[in-house]
Amino acid sequence: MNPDATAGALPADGAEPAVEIHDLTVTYRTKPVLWDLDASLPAGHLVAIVGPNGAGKSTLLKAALGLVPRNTGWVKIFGRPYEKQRRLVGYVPQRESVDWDFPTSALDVVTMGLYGGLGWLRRPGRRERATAAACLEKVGMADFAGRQISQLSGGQQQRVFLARALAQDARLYFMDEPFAGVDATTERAILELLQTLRAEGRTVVAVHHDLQTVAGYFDHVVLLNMRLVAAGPVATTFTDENLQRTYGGRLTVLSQAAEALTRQKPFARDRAS
Amino acid sequence: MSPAVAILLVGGAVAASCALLGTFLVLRRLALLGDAISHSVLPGIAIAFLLTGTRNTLPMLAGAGALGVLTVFLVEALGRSRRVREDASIGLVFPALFSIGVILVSRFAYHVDLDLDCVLYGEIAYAPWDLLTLGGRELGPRALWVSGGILLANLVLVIALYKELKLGTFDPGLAAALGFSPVLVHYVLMSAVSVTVVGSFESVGAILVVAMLVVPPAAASLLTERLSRMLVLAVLLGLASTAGGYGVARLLDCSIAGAMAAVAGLLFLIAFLFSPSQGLVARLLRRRRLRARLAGQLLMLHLRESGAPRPRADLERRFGWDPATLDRVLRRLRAEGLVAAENGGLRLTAGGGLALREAGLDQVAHRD
Amino acid sequence: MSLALRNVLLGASLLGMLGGVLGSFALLRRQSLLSDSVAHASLPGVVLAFVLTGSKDPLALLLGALAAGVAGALFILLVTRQSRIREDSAFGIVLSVFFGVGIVLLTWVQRSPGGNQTGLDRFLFGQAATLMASDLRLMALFGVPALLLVFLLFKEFKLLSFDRGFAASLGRPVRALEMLLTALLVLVVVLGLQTVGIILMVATLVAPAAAARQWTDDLALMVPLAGLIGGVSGAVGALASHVLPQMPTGPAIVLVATAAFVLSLLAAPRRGLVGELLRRRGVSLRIRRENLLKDLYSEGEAAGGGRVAVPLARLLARRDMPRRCLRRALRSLTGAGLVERTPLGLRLSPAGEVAAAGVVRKHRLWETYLSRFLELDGDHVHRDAEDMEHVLGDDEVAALEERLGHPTVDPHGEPIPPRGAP
Amino acid sequence: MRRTILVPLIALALAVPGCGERQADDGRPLVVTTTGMIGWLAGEIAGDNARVVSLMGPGVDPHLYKASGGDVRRFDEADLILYNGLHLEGKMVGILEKMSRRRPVVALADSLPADLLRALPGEAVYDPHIWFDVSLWARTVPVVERALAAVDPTGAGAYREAAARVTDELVSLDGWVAARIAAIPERQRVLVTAHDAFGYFGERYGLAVEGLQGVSTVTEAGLQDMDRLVDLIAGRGIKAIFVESSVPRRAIESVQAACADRGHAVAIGGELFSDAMGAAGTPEGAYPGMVRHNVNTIVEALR
Repeated sequence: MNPDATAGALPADGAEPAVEIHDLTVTYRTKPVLWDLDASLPAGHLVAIVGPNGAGKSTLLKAALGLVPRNTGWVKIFGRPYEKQRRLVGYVPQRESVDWDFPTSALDVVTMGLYGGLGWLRRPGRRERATAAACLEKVGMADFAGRQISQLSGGQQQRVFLARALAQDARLYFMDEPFAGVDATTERAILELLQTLRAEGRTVVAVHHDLQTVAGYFDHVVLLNMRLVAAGPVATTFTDENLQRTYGGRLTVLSQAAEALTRQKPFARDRAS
Repeated sequence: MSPAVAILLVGGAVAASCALLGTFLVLRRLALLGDAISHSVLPGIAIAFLLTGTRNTLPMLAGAGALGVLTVFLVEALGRSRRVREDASIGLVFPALFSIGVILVSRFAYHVDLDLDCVLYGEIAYAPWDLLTLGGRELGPRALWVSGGILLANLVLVIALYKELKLGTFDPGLAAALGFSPVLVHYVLMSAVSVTVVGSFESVGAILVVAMLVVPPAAASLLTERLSRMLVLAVLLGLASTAGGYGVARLLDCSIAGAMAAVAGLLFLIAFLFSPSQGLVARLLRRRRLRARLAGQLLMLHLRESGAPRPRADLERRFGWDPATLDRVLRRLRAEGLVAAENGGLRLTAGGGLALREAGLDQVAHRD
Repeated sequence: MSLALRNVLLGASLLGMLGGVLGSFALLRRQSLLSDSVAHASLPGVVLAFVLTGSKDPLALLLGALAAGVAGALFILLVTRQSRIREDSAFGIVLSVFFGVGIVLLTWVQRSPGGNQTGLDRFLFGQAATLMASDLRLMALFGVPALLLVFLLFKEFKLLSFDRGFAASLGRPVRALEMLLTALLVLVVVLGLQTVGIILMVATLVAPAAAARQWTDDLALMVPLAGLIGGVSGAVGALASHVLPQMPTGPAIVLVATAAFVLSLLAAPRRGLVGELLRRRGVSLRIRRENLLKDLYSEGEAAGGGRVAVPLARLLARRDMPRRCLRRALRSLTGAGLVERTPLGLRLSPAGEVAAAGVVRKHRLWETYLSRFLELDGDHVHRDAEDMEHVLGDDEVAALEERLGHPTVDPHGEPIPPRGAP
Repeated sequence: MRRTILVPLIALALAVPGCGERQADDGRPLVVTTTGMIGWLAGEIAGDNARVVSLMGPGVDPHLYKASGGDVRRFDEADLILYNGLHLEGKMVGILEKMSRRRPVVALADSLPADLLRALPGEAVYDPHIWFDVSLWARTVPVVERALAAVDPTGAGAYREAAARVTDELVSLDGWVAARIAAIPERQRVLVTAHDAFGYFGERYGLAVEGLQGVSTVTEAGLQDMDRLVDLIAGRGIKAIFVESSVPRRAIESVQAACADRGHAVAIGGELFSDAMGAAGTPEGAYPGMVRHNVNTIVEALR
């Protein structure tokens, strides 16, 4: 494998990495989700995190944001711990993570992106609302500003979330599957948005599911499967050869062993009870 | 101050406090927390009695307040363990605490009339005469000071932390990422709930508090799509229930708190049935209109297919609708000029063809 | 054995079993607090039954309670189906409004000249110690068919509780099943009301089911287990109140059932909190130990092979972990005789070298596998693998090696030590 | 669904007489009492010189009383409020105490010397059920009379006369009760009820009193309490136990069943009025009738 594509490589331009991950291990109960991960994600790029289900992609984002406890290791954002860099980071969670029946409008949700800058107690004012409206405009949702969020389609909800991230005006964005379950219009809108962000020198780290579009949408890729498999520019890492090998064989031995362990689990995925 | 005014003010203050906090409880799926606290404070008053040997209000309130906080803490901790959901954790915590209370009273205060109704829960009917005296001066009903103070504190809390409460309720993940600790916000809210609930129990009794925490916010959620308006509406509905309930209670000479809860329920029922956007009637009407439009379009497609005017009987056979339904559909189509009678049959008008095109149905062939 | 004890033992066990079984479905359907709601909602029914019959005949009051309880439950179903109101709010509304109406009626009846109306609300607070043979008969009459029904319709109820939409798509009469399950729940609640009271009823429906849930992920096991826990809690609570003076029976049962839940919460093998805490600490320590072994081994590799002494500072620089964590991991390694302290720093012992080679071998094989078989979708090995041990157990590693064709270098070009190599 | 509740509700509103009753203010003082027992006392003494209203109607247990909308008016218009005290009326007591600063509010029990009151074991509180000891109840007559006279000095003479008559009635009632109870064989003088309200009665007339549960309605019996009670009943061969008007029958019925299982047939002696009186217009709706009913029930069953 190309040495450039291996774990821990600094970006070629030598600039300070946007995200630096060291020795990161996260387990859920006793299940390793991320294991001994070292990686460095370059600033100013669109980075796709790609990997199978359960490979720890979302967990990586959450660990970086301090939303899940880490067993070992650390994550630094532009050289400092996240807690000190909150203002530089925007987050787009998975769409299912919130209650869309909540009594609030699209504009209101976008305004929430500005709360970080306001700090405790201060309320958003006219300026914040104007900023939020501008962000909605950027994702083509200006007409829906006053709409209750449950009355939006899935793609529109996703765009509201993106507008909220825009409002955060961050240097680095973490996005959890921004393209999941959206219509073609939204997909195009998101893509344009990502490119604008890159042109402005911002960094986007997005969990991505669709292998077909990785090369078209992103310029860097992190192949994740509990451990870091490879990371680097799409051109050198996401090669035909790598993909061929990636998709080449079907796993048998381990999955059998694992299945034997985990038979009879009808509720394994239901959070509690 | 006349007794009626005092009761309305006290009831209104309690209703407004409860509606403010209840809105967030309802959105956080913790609507039954008030009821849980109303049971789980028993060991608090038992312990307070055992420690002080009196049934005075202050120690009872302190004991009940402590248990209220313990209740929300335990419910939260159980939920956080992710082993049971919030509803089950409420159902685990309050029976256990109440049972401890019953055992304490049965063992150590066997001969004392120590129960929640007689030592903790107040009665709003008596509020006008329970005056606060300070340095020999009477300063109006004590319950008004208590509930007014609680209302003021809650208003300050909700206004000051509106943004944090909203974000923490809607999207705890983002709240945490932005540095607004949702856990801290949750504990602030829950402490406010337990203080409000216990303090209001002491002024007006349990049932009114439990009802006002849930019913007006739930009704408000059917009437608006904005959190700020939901808060205001919930407060207004709470006040309306207070006033209406007092009227009913005076009219029928029955329990004031019970009547207030019943009126709140009536207001909820009205919202449930007649809310313009969410109400049952509106939903049914919408569904009917949709079905009627669909039926009209089906009929029009059929007329377009066939080209020539079709007799009514033919249509009746073709769609298998009963004559009344067909009549209704035809009446509407003819009134809108989409279908016209011709030679004892029916045909599509030009306007009807246009309507079909506008509905995006011009390419659709109506198949059997 | 005294009659009272016998009655209470039987009654509490039966009620506990019923509560556990029906409570399991309620727990999964987020209806745990339906019992609380329906129990309070029965008050107006009790008062109306008294007004209509003019007597405190228990059967009349029971029927009144049942009618109001069913009305409340139906209202809950209607509201949650036909609006955005969620279960917990609907429970709260029915609980407080019905109870409020009940109080209104009560104060009304209080004013009537008839007399004898006092204590109607005490109907809601039965006492477990006063269970009688007639109560047992009533419980058996309704309880045994209810259990039988659950047994017969287990598959349907399971489907309903797990995935309502899917059940409907299979053509099951979802609404009827839902009503039936809810009706059974209401029936048990009302039966329990005058015999054991609201509070015990709620606990009986929630605690055994929540306890059983901690032990198994399989509903077919959970339901009988909850029934068992409920039954045993009833019996143990009854015995406790028999042995201890002034120990009320109902609260004793509640506390025993709650204790069963707390025990399950802490100690259940897979979901237990204590186990998780220990495992979590174990996992962290194990990861750190393996990392240290690996580091010492690669330092040796870099120096051309063999065991070399590495200063602590260098290890710290490699790993950048808190000194405290490093020390603890090192203590564990030296204690196991895998690492030796030398004046120049830390060094693998001969045994440690073998262990380290094993760790490095596993890791590099694993890495090779992961980079070669980056299966997208359909590959559940990590998600389902239970813990580190199983992900990297010896058998799995051997099979992995076989599968990978005995590679000698990992994707980064580092050599993979052969099995058993020092 | 709501209609199913509303219809009978409305029907009831029309059917229950006395709802929203509003007697014209005829210039006579309005005396509001809490319990029916006090209401009887006040009514007898006041005669036609004052209007007497009891908050707690017939058959209402003061422990379980729920205030209603009309109470607000009754309190507001009252010229004199008489209540029992000793926490019988729960939280209402605290409010009545505060009210006493502004207007005539009198607690009957507070006027009794403390050594006549039953101190409850281990606690610094007293048993409030003073009316069960008729002689003690008679001692409250002057208190009521003085309170009435203070409110309505013009009727003082009438009140004094009526008070003397009531005192005589109560004293002879006291004697009657003592004589009736004496007809019960010594060994049988045990009064078993569901809850512990008959302490004064037992002390005055020489009966041992046993309850299944404590005074507070929140207390619950344990199985051992049950066994203890059954042992006692079977051991002493007690013939009858009693249900109370304000406590569900089932508790006592299950004691009966447990005794039967032990081979001791114990009858349910009848229903006693514990904290309330009977329906208005019946003999039990007045204090002496209520006492006679209780005593006759007890004596018939235990003799």
